[in-house]
Amino acid sequence: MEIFLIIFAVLTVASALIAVATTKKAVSILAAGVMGLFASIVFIFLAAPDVAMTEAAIGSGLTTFIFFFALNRVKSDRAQGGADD
Amino acid sequence: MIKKALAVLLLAQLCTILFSFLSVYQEPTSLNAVSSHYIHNEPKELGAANAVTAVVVTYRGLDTLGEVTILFAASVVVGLLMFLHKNESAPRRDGSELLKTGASLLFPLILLFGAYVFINGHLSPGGGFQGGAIIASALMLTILANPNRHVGHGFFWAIESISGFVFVLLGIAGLVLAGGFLDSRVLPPGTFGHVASAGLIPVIYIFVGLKVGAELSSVVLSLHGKSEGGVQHHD
Amino acid sequence: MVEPVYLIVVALGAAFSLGLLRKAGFVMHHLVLLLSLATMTAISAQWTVGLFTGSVSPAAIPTAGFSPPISINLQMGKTEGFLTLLVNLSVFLSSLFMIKTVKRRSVYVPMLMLVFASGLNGIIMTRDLFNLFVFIEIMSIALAGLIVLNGDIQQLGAGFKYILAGALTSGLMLIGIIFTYHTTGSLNIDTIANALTPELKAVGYAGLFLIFIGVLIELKPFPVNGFGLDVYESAHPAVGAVVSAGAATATLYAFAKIAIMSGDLFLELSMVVGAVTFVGMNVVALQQKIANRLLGYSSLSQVGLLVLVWSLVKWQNIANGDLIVLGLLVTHAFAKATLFWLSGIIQKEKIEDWGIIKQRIYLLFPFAIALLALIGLPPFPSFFAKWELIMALAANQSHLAIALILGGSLVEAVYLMRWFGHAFKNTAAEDETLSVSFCQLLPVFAGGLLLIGLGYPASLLSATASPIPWMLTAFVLFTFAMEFLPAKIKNIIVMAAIAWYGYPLLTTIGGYRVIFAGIFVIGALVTMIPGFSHKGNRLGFYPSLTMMFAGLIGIIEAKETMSFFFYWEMMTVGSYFLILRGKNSKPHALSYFLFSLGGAYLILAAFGYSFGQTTSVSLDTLSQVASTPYAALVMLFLSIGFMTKTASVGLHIWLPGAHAEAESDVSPMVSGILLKAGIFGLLMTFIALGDQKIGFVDIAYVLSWVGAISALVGNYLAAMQEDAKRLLAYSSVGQMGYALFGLSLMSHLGWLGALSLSVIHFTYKVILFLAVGGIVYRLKTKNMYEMGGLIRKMPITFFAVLVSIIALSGIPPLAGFGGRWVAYNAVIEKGWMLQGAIIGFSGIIAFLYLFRLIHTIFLGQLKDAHRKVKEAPLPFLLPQMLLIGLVMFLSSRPHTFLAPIGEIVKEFKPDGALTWTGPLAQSHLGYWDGVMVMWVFMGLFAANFALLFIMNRRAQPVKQFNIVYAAERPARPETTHFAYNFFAPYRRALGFLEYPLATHFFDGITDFLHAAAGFIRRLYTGNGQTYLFQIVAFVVVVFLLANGGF
Amino acid sequence: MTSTIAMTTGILLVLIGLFAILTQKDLIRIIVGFSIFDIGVHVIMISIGYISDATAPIIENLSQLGQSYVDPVPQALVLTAIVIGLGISAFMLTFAVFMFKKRGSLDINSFRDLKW
Repeated sequence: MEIFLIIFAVLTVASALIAVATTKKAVSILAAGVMGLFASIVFIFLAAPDVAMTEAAIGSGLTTFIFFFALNRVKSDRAQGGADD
Repeated sequence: MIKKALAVLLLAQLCTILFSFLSVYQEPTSLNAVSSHYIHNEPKELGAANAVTAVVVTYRGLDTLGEVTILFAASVVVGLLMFLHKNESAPRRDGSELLKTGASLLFPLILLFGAYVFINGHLSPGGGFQGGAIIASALMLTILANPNRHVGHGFFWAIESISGFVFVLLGIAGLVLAGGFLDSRVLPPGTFGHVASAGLIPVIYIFVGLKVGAELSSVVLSLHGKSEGGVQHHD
Repeated sequence: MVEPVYLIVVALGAAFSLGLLRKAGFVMHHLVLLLSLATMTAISAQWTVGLFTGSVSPAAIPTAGFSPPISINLQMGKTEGFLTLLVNLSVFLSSLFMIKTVKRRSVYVPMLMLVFASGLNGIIMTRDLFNLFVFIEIMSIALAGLIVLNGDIQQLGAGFKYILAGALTSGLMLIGIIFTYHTTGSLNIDTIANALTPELKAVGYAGLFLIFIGVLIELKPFPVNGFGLDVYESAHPAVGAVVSAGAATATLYAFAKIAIMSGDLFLELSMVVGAVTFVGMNVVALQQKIANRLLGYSSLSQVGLLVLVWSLVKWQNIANGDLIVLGLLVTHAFAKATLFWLSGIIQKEKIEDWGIIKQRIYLLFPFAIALLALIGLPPFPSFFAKWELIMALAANQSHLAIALILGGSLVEAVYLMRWFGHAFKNTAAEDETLSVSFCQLLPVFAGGLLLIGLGYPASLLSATASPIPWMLTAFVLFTFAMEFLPAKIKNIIVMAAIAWYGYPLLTTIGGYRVIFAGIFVIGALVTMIPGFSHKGNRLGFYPSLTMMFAGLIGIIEAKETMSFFFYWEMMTVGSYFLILRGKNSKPHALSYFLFSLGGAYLILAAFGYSFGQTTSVSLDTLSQVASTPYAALVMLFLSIGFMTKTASVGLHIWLPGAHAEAESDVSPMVSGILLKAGIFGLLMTFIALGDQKIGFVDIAYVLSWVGAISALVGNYLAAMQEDAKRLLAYSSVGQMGYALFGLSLMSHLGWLGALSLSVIHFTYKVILFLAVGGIVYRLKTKNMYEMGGLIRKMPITFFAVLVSIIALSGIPPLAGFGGRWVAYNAVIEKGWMLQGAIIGFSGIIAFLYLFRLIHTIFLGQLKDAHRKVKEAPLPFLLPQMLLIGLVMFLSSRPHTFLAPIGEIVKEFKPDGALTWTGPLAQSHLGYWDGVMVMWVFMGLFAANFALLFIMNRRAQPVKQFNIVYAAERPARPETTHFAYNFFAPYRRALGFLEYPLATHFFDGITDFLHAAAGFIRRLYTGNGQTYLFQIVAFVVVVFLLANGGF
Repeated sequence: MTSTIAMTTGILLVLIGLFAILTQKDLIRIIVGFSIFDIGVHVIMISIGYISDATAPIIENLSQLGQSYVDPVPQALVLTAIVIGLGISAFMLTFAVFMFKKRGSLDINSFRDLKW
């Protein structure tokens, strides 16, 4: 049992490290989202299905989407010539 | 580089604070008085199978009210910023035909799933937050598929406001008809394990779910930039 | 009683329902907003009144029908009721204030305001740790939204930094909360507090620490508060007001809850952090020129003070500690809110540009009220709170705390009053207009009135406070109400009031007080006569004047230390405003205010130590201190405190400017009358405490040197002035030096000399300032080299000056000689020959400036420009004539006032009294008959005059001629005037006296503080990430500090 | 043991997140740092409530009350905290987007309009 927990814990930390270390913003956001998923598996190990579900749906899913929306907006603004003042 | 070194140094110190707790940490072998009350008395008191839900909706209902308020405030601020910078959004490329069709097929299904999750919140894992998030995801899918489609922001505002207001009213009902603000024992606990049980808990959770879903959706819409939020407001 | 939970329910219900009313329009939005806030204010007011009157008892409100710790509970006690009332009222007023400005923000602003208000109420009422966290988050998010009302980059940046900092600290707090939950098994604050055994405190330390530091950072302690400062600077001023009055108040209470919950674990730590914040922010604020950021610095420093004071009173178990904190808190909240609202009306970024406030002159009243309340002057609640605090701290011998609190608030006064000076004296550009609406005025005046109105209940709640003679204060307030009347009528009313109040006082009050009461009351009446020469309604003059005289009369009447201090401060404030009215008096009025405030704080500390030693607040029992270890300290503090008023050398640098630049009829008041308050205080001190020693040093002996040097330096500098009023001002420094010297002799004759000098100085200094005032009134210049030959144009003034300089110089036959004779006797008797010699020598120097006064102004050639000058106006001449009559009377019958004064002094110093036989006074060194001397001198004078007249019978007046420059006009024409730099030769001998040692000393302190401010404020780089760095570093450093990790 | 592993994971995530917050220049990446930090905090919180060999606090039927459950309180708190975290993330991202609109840059060093 614990070995699986350790594996997922390591995976969580690893994806967090990737999110911090990568040079690409999109990869970073994606890695953070994946980290959320791994974390929700850790939550299941900790007998917290409610939290796991919430983390997967909100912490990982929705947050990642919102990040991408924001990133897209910035990109499209940049394409248009950026700042307006 | 100096900055990073300094950050590592500081975090090492912070680490010692956190580990100073971990070093004396002993995993509890039994529940403490408060949580054992939640586990052992809650089924009789409130009748919700999911103790977490009982805690979230009733025992710590004020936290939940506060939490939806935070989301509400966040969506208001996002709306305010959009309003201040209206007419500044750019047209976007349409999604592929396949995505569009898929999304329009999936949309009602996901909505249904979301509703299921928050209606069953008192029985199984899940509840208002998760259901709300699922609803918001459904919306996001349609946006992804049709970036230029007009989505009525006002609709979400209305749902958000009504469900928030009902949430508060249900709280007052607890105050007037039962023991205190947000007391779910306005309705009888019912048969343990059934959908229509646990007093007001499912009712409250439905509105929490609606509210969270609407708030998240309106944040998503605003960030997407096609909200037309400002245009709809008169001034 | 309405359930307190409705405070949250109403706000949230309204906020949610506004979403449905989005299209209902601006009026509807604001109607909902204001009605909900008004309802909330009413609910909390109902509870506050009920709880304070005792008609209801504190309520614990469980939610969800379960008792804590099972469910979250709220609490409504006195503190909660009062604080919710405070925050709801301030949010209500701010919302009112914003109405016009947020018209174009749709429904968002009302929604955010309501959410914000619900957060504040929740923070105050909740007793659950996690719930507290949730409400803090609500407040932060709503606030971050309110910051960006304009959506410009500054606001976005500020809001972003604020949220970054908030997210970081709330994460740390969450970890702390869960650790604490693990340790104690509960989230309920009261349950945790009860459960925390010493062992659990050790085990759960990290958790408790993280919660504590999280809330502490929410309070924005120095130096991790850059993000908070940006909020204050960039946000809409009405938002600034709710941050300062609402958010700070609620967060402070959250902090208090956490600190109580943790037992005594963090009290020392919060004391240190509070003290550092209070002092640090005040110092940094010195360099700040931007109004809103200045308010931010001031707000954060006040929050630091509150943290410091709260932890101090808990740490020392001070009985009414909560009331002290509440007094400071409520003052800060309303004063700061008022200032922010004002800043919203003024809309000027730089404090130098605030002169525009004069376009709506009435706005100066709330402005002044707010500033004075922040400094802690009477009659505001902060005054009583500060008094109580210092009494308690002194009783507990917390010297460092006293020094920090008083020193810090002195620094605060520097920038606040400098700001007022700018607003009062600077002129705005012609083309700018100040528009103001009713919705903006209402909050501003409500704030001002609340501050005044809360003073009275605060005084009742104060434990060591004595009943204050409120009659005087009430009259001061009344003068504000009659501001619309013409100046002449107000003059009559105030004079009548002083006469009506003063006459019975003079007849009933006994002892040495009657001498000063006489100077103050008669002086007030005499010096107010010139006021009749003013046209218009002289806005602001009469409230200030009444404040000063009410203060002077109040200190005479005071029976307890508190009422003495109350009126002492009132006098300072009134005289500050009077002096500030002068044309060029901005910097001088400020330095006057600061020196006076510094002196007052020393007096306050001395009273505190005296209370601590004797547990008595009566002025009569001040003498009991003499037998305690604190005798010397109390005497030293009181002496220095009062010497700031008498402007003894070293503390004199404020005087020349303040007295010289004041208006013509104000100078005689502040010079002839106000200075005597210092003498009164010194006498009171010496009577109570006698002489004391610090180590081997005799305080009185040191003071005698200070007095002697004051006399020398004052007189010398007077002789070197070109400005007639400055000359007179420096002369006062010298004269007060004599008086101080006389008092420090601690003998019958010394005191007799000092007291008689005080009386006579009053007469001639008032005459001289009025005479010079009349001349300045006519000539529009104060420079003596621009005068000359005025004897024919202004003969009455000439006569007045002649008489008074004879009286001043202490030569026979006029009254000054009597004092001098007594003084020489006293010196010889005491044997302090060296100081005595200096005093004698400075008497000779006095001739220099007196000669100059009469010679340069009245003799010599009349200037062309002055050929049509008329005699000074009657309102100026009349009081001079009255006083000349007094001088002549006192001179011809000196025993009529010396003998009674002698009797008074005998009560305290019976040895060495003079024996009077009719007009003949006898000391053991010799005798003196004033009447005889007078007659002899009259005879000699008449004989000489006759001789001169006969010899000069044939003399002819020389015709005047124009001085024509042969070549180019000199760059500085005054240098060619014979009277310019008249005593240049003496400079070679005595020039060292001009070295501005004291000025350099105080300038040095000022420069140091400003330089420190310039250096420290570089911490605030404006970079959000740097601020995050600082926060983490702060957490780590404080943790190490608390655990001796260094 | 389980809770120790989880707590260590949480603390590591907190530190990694903080490191990102303190060293990244890009606003969006700083916000990513905050998400990591948040999740770390949540993991720590849940691991505090864990009891070995206990099951999730969902009572299938009333006869099972005798068995051992994990503490539902931290889970309830984390549910709330996750949603708050999402709100704050969305909030910060919106600010970042508009700050970019105004300044044309996402570098945190370029937003120093207010200082001293």
